[in-house]
Amino acid sequence: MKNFNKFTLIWRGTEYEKKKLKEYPARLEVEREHGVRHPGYWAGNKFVVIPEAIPDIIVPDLTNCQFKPYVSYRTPDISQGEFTAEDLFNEIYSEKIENDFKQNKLNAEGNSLEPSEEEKLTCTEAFNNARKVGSDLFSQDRPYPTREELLNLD
Amino acid sequence: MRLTFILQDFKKVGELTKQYSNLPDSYIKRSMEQIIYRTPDKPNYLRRSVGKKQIKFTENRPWTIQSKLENTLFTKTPVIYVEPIRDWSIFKGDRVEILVGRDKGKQGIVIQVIQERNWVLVGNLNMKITTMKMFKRKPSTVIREEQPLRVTDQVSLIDPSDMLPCKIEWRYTEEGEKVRVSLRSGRIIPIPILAKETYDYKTRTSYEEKDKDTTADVVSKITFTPRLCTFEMDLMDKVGIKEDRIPSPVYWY
Amino acid sequence: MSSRYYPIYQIGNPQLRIFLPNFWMKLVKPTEKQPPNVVQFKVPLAMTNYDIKNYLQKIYKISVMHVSSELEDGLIKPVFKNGYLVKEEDFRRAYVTLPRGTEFIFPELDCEEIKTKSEKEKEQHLQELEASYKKHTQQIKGRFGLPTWFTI
Amino acid sequence: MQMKLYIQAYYKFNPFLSNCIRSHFGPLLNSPNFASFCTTRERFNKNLMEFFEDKKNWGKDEIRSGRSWKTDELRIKSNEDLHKLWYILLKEKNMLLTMEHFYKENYILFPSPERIDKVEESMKNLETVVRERNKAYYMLETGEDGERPGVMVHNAIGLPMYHKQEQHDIPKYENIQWKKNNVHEFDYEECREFLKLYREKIRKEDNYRRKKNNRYVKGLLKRFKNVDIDYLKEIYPDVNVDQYKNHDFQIGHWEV
Repeated sequence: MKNFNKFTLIWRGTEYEKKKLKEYPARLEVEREHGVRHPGYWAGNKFVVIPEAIPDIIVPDLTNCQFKPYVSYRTPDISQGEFTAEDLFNEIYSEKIENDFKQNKLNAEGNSLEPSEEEKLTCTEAFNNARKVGSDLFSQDRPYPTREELLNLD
Repeated sequence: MRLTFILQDFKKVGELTKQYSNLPDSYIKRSMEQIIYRTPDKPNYLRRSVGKKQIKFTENRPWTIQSKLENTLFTKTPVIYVEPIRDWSIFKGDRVEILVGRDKGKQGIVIQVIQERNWVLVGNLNMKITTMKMFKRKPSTVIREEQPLRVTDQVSLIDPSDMLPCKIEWRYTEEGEKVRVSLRSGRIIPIPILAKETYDYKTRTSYEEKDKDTTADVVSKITFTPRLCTFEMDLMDKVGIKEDRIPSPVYWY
Repeated sequence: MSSRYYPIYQIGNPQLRIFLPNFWMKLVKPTEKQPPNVVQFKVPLAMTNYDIKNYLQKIYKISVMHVSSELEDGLIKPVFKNGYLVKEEDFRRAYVTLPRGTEFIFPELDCEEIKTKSEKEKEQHLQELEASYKKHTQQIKGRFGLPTWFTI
Repeated sequence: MQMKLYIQAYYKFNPFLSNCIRSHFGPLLNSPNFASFCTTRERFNKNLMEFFEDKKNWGKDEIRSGRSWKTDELRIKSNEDLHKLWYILLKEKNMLLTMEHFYKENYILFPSPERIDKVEESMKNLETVVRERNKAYYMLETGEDGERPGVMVHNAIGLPMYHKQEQHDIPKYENIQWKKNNVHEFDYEECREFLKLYREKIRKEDNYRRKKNNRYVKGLLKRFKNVDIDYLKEIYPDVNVDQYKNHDFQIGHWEV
């Protein structure tokens, strides 16, 4: 099988083989990526652990929980659209803005004269509040290049 | 019931078989293709795989062991010509007349639909008889099995008004429903209840809930109220963890 | 604890917290003899010893004294006889020691019962067939070829 | 109550004195408050046995179960509920994987393996719902989607590649090590010949597929008399169906 040659080597074998490997260090540079993320850093030969970098799981209390892994077929069909930023805006800001407009409490720029706590939030504050949690970050699945992208290589 | 489906590719599993089996798509795909090696999902690899990806569809369903035995790694899959049909019109439980073969002119009820090959099995008709020979002083037995019939030209639907075979057409009612109508008498041929039957239940309401199933009341309960916070922020508030440290800015590249 | 991206640590950054861990763990029968308070697991390659300890302690509420783990290659075996070789996926084997005095006995399946169960059913079916065949032959003694309903 | 706390604390720091304590305060320790520090054999077996299925289901040919959770059903649920459901699904997945391995070692077929796919599907759906909610917050407040970014770049050979970006504490122009390892530029004149051949390969594959479709349509027209030709054109837009429709050697045995 062709693909079998692709697998990389690791440090193993008899002493004679190890000596041979030392003569050709180019092969040793090849390493496997296991995806391990060590909680700390290397200071010379010593590994220093950072307690903040050790992932801490937050587990809920599962006693008296009615959820189970599967869903019964008896459930009626439920249709619910995607939750977007527009929905969130309508839920939180729209009522207050309407009230302010009726009572003439809006600026020339459209900002309210008596802002609520949510309206006072700046862009960076909101971003920092979200990142304060220190959680891991979601990412998009790696898209495979389309046929057109592969053909128009310039 | 989903009636709008297109069998675009002769390699794909039909929509009706998926509906009957109630299995997730990923499982059907996983059990069908016998892949030996797949390149890892990393940027330095192109997406390639070694193994068998097509199978020959027969009466045995593709996720069963029988179909795996038929399609071993080193058997060649022949090219099978399947006529593409825009709207599937014969379902399980339909009364049908056979137009060809030994049982020509007889009427029966459809037991099974094999959509991948445009086939239909009619109950107790078009049977093949095979004898299992004597083995170790055990008595020999006779087995009767239904043989498949092609939907397009070997079988035809029956008009309920005069119980004779007819040609049909898909039309819309005034309420916007899609129905089968016989061309001769113009009568609607209703879709039988058996067509909605699946492997797990006859009808939805008659399904027996298992030990690990969440009940319908719990699933359909609405508990979400939008707040100005992310998923993690909300949980931090609920659990009662407080954090004041702000992460320092970073460069993404 | 998850295969998603961890933000990098700089001084003064908050604690790394994970809400939806997506690593799996398999409890495996030990290949060699071991003390009764040691349990073996198969885990994905990206898991560290800290992760394994936290995972068991918080999700399954098992008190863990020590964890050690090692990488193991997947089996290399031919696809068919004298065929090309194929390698299974690599994994990490974890040895978890429970506190002293505790034991975990790995449960065992009665394989013979399960295997004989299907055979028994087959035998029963055949026996019934044989009985009916005997009855049939006795009924039509001396007049083979005639149908069964042709009797008094 | 004070006595209990004292014993708890004592026991916590000296786990190996358990025998002495048990002889004095045996009945106290068996009360439910002490469950977390209890070291009886039963306690640990119970928790580790969560990795295995219920013993009444062992050796069955088939274990029936419901369907997976859909996204629409998960969108109704609050964050707390989703958090709880995730851990239930995770435990179920671990259990199924251990049981699969367990059966495999005993040379017995694993009953109803589609359960693994069901659980994985519902976990995937749950993740999408959480991502939607997070995205809504970030887009409203900051105008960005708060996830890990990624870009389509060109390889050193010249092939397109999706690069998942990473966090760094120094800017890009200062980071020499990163530049060495990640090359997102390519010299066109050096790669010209490779790219030419690569394009040829893709077009050859396309050509092969087109020819295969052509052959298949020919076969269909030969075998079946009443093929829906408009539908055939829809499915195979590359194939010139009219060309093969009334061809001489395509006509079958039926009477025209």
